[in-house]
Amino acid sequence: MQSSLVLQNLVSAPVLFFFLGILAVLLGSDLEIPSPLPKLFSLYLLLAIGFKGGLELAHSGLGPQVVLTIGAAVLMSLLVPLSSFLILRSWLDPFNAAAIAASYGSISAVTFITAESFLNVLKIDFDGFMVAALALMESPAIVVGVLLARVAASSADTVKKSQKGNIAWNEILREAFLNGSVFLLIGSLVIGGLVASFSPTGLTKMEPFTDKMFYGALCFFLLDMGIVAAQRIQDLRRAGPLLIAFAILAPLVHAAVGLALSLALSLPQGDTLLFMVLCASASYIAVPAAMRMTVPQANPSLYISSALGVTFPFNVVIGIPIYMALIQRFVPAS
Amino acid sequence: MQSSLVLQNLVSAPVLFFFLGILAVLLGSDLEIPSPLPKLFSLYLLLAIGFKGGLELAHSGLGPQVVLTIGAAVLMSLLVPLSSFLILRSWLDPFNAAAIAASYGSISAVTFITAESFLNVLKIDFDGFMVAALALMESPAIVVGVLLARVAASSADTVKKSQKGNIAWNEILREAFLNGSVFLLIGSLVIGGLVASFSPTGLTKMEPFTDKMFYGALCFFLLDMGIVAAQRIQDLRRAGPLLIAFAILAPLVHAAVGLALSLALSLPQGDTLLFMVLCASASYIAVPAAMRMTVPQANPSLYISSALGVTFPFNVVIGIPIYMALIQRFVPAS
Amino acid sequence: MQSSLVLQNLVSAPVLFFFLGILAVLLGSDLEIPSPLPKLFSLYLLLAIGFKGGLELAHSGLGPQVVLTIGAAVLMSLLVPLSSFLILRSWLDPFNAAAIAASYGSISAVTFITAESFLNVLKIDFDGFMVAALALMESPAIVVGVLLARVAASSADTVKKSQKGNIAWNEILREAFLNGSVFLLIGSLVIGGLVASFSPTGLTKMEPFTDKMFYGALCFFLLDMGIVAAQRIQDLRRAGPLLIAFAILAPLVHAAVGLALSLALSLPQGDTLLFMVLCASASYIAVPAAMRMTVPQANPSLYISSALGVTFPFNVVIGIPIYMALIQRFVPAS
Amino acid sequence: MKRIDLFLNEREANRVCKALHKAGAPGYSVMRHVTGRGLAGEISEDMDFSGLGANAHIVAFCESHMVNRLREAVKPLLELYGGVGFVSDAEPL
Amino acid sequence: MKRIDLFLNEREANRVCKALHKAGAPGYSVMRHVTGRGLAGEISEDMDFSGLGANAHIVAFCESHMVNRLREAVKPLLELYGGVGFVSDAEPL
Amino acid sequence: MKRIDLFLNEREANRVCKALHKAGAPGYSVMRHVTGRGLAGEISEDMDFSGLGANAHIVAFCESHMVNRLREAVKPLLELYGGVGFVSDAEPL
Ligand SMILES: Nc1ncnc2c1ncn2[C@@H]1O[C@H](COP(=O)(O)O)[C@@H](O)[C@H]1O
Ligand SMILES: Nc1ncnc2c1ncn2[C@@H]1O[C@H](COP(=O)(O)O)[C@@H](O)[C@H]1O
Ligand SMILES: Nc1ncnc2c1ncn2[C@@H]1O[C@H](COP(=O)(O)O)[C@@H](O)[C@H]1O
Ligand code: NA
Ligand code: NA
Ligand code: NA
Repeated sequence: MQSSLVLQNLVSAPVLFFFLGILAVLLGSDLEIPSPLPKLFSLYLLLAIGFKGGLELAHSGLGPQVVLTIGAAVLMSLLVPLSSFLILRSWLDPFNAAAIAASYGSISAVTFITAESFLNVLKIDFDGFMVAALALMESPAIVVGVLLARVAASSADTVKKSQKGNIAWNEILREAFLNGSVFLLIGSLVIGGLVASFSPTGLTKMEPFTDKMFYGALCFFLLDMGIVAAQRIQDLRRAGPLLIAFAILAPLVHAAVGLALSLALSLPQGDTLLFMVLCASASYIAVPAAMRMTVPQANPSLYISSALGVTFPFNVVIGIPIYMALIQRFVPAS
Repeated sequence: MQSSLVLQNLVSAPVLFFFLGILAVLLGSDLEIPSPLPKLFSLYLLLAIGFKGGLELAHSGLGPQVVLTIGAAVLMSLLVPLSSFLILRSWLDPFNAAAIAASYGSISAVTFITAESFLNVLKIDFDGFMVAALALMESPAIVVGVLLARVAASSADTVKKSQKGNIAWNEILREAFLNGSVFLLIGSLVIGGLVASFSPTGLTKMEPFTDKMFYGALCFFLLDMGIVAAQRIQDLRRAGPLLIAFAILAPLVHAAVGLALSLALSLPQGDTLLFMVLCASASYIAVPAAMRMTVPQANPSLYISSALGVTFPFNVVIGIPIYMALIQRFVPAS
Repeated sequence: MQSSLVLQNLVSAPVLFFFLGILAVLLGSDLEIPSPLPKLFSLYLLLAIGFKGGLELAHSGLGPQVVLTIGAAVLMSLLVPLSSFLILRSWLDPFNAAAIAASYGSISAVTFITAESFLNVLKIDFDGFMVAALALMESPAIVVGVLLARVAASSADTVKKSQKGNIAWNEILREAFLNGSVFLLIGSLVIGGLVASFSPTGLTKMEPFTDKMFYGALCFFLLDMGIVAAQRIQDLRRAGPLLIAFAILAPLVHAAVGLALSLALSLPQGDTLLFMVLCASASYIAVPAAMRMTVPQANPSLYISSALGVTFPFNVVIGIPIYMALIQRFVPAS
Repeated sequence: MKRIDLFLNEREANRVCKALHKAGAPGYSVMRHVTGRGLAGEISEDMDFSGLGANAHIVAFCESHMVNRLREAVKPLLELYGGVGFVSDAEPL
Repeated sequence: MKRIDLFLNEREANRVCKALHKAGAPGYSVMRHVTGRGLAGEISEDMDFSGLGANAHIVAFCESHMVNRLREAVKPLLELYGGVGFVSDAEPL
Repeated sequence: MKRIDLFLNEREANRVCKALHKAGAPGYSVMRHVTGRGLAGEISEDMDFSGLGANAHIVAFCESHMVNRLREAVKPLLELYGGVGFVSDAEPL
């Protein structure tokens, strides 16, 4: 069962284009998607996923199941950075530990989308409100990450007094909630909800853009993510074996916790996979951009290469089908 | 009636994304659509709108109604700069007055498109040949603007003799007719007409690109226009209250004149709205690019911020539904 | 017959947008598609054409007809550079002769796509495996080109000893097989085949992206190619009349050889046109990028302006309909 | 040898390059998409979609005796359209 | 007159520009999308899609006596976030 | 301290950077998408879609005694592929 799921995932177009990008780097091809084209795809994916999530949220409404699920997701985005920080602190300084912890508390929208595509192929339903969970997991993880860095730093007295109170709450909250990608995702979610509620004719006119193009654009973006992830591999040497181990074990552990929570919430199979993927994935879009400004003492190559160079490929290639295999074992098909 | 139209406009996806862009700037988000992505959308919108206009023009033919309407539009693009210039001269130097006047004589394609989307939502028909009117209003306004600057400058004797005859007709005409966006719009119009007449199979193959993607691409572009318009707001302080008042009153007055002309031409409701919007809108694509070269003495922040920072949001957000409310009062539904 | 085919080609949207680009330059318009937008379209076209070719190859399988046709194509990509080199050597130094020869041995994907569109308009079928032929003609031509430059250079003793063995096989093969555009095309072909074989639901989800958008994106790209080709025209003066004559005669001769081979292989009309176009077209994407690195002594403006400034417009505008007219004469309609 | 650095609006860059070439500059390099601040206030890439663009940075290395001629070629354009220019010492590598 | 060249991450460029302006710089120019290598290793445009960006190159020409003030404005930011700065001689064109 | 400015085709920029690094340059910065004119005529961004690109501008600041080693590392590449280089004086900020 499990191996057939892995295989089915491996031959899907998005995953194959991801491999093509990796291969390009490994073989030394000069294939590149020049900047800012990857940004175009990343903006597009966030806009489309937010819009679709918003309209489905408008349809499903905010029932108790929805609120509980979103609440559980936000809880995970607070707990994961804390537990990760405690583990990472055993060999990393507080700044790097906090930045990496924030990354794992937050989510990877592309991993989420790839899981959705996987569910589509398996013809398993999932609920649109899961996108709301996705959107609401980014900011808390960033806030926790920055606070951990501050607290640990001031107690460790490694920084000069003058630097301590330097960056205001004001800035932390801006990076957490107004970070371009977080803002676009939440904004599109709200717009999708408003349009679905008040101007339904607008939905069919958006559909070719937000729906039809989606899968192809995802392939294109994953081609670039393959290139970028592979280029990060050489950074991994600097990261060291402990961080690499963390980057593989963390998603497994967080996915297991996510499974337990999903069972407690009796989520259906599709939503369970998405919930597990939210817990298991690590952010390499919003969090790096936020950490660079708020925890400049942390080394970007560490938090980027673990999240993007290890955890992301792991989840996209093997994680998703493994989680699905577990789900088929524990969650009854509806 | 009018307030429900305003509301219906406010909850449409394009306008909501425009607001999202404004909000991003006001809240201090770092959301940006990096250059040259906005150019991609602006080129796309011009190509698509021109192509669709051309094919509809080919279907409708150049009957007397079509010719008269286009003639009235061109007339407005000659008169509006003249009257605007006379008003603006009361507090501005000839260069700035001429550049702003050219902008208000010309049109904003995005405002036009937003009005089309609004008509679609209201399920009110409109004629494709209105795009031809749009395309033909840019150049005359630019020519008049440059000539006004020249004449006023030489009579005011504020420039050195040597500079007077400096820039040839040659250059004015190039900026007026060969400006990239004007050229692409007119070229696509002609191509749409040729393909519709001689190679109809080509139409269905273009349709997914020029038609289906259109609404979504408009949303994306308006997100960026929201960002850019909001960034112009701080320029407004320099512009002064008189110019801000002009930027709000001019569209209302020009729309009213447009309504009168439409009634005289007995245009149906949809075409009347488009005609009013053509008169009411001000150019922030073709005209700034042309004025920068031909009237370098004018301050770009004045003509850009009035057209893009005030008149554009005004038209898109409140102007269009107000014009529609007037139309429903004066123009019989067909 | 022939003149009606020429006309039918001239009024197709892609060719008209190509003209629009040329016209923009000739008239002095400032229309430009800023970098890297053309790259977006070129990556997209390669990805889409490869993907579609791969899935059709998966459907048709690798029968003897397919293998023979591809073999004939690869043969042409080896022979054309050799014969071209011999001719070009009569007035050019070995480096420039070799680089131009490589260009004519290789192919132009956009010319191929334009021929496909032309067949679509004429409602003539063609086989998807022709894309495999396209993909496999680039690398051999590059290898032959580089080897010719090396051999000729060392026998002519025009280079210092130290430079001779300087660039390893390693690099030649990388430029030939791992050049970004070659790699993306072949990779997408393989992915298309894998998805078609193992994950057919993925096909319908890719279709709006790879299929529906294709024609419009081709128009956009050809608009830019028109601009670029026209800008090359002034380089032609430096190229001299002999090279211009070569750039017009070579496609005709190579197309004729292609026609003979197609007859021998008894290819149907559609495949024959594509085969002729593969032989007749010259590369201006993969080959220049490869020659710049491997034969730096050659002058890029010579090989780019002959392939892109002369042969490409010739094929797209008159070549394709002429070849079709010949085919209608010699190849029975199926 | 001297190095000339010019900063001006992208839209005029072509004109200035042509003027440099005509005045005999042995070469020049142009960087576009330059933002900045000067007498005319802040310049961003916002209006790039309209063809107006941001600033361009033009660098030209030339023999010291050429500086006067290049200055004469370029100054009137900078005065008409705005923009600034600087000179410094340099040597060929 | 002096020329100041700064290289630092794009994400901090705005802050540095504001600091220059506040410290009285008569103008500055910013080139983004700069890649390179320094103490922090290689910087590419890979992460541009995330908003992290590559480096920015900021150039400011100013009177020689201003250099100290601009240095004081900019140095703390370079120390906190990383980045390098250089000064050389220049003249107005 | 010295400043080295190199202008060459984008496609060779990586090689030159590697050569600089190997020769011991403490750092460098690369600006791509540079257009210009030199002995090889005008270079535009036209062919960017093909991977050929326009020019790159590489800047490296180094101790004066390093200039010779960097020159030796870079000159052969400039001679093979084309491109120009200049040196001038600079100080750390
Ligand atoms: N002191 C300066 N240092 C560096 N760049 C400058 C300086 N002054 C002006 N610039 C650049 O030149 C452009 C035009 O300057 P201006 O004409 O003074 O507005 C500005 O937008 C800046 O990019
Ligand atoms: N010696 C140098 N010459 C030119 N650019 C440099 C030099 N050192 C550092 N840089 C640039 O400054 C950036 C930041 O440097 P660093 O903070 O040392 O990593 C690098 O990524 C380079 O772009
Ligand atoms: N004198 C110069 N000043 C500034 N840039 C130059 C100069 N000469 C050449 N370049 C740049 O170096 C590139 C290559 O020069 P070349 O190899 O002489 O064609 C040109 O395309 C320009 O971008
Ligand atoms: Na997570
Ligand atoms: Na108007
Ligand atoms: Na060929």
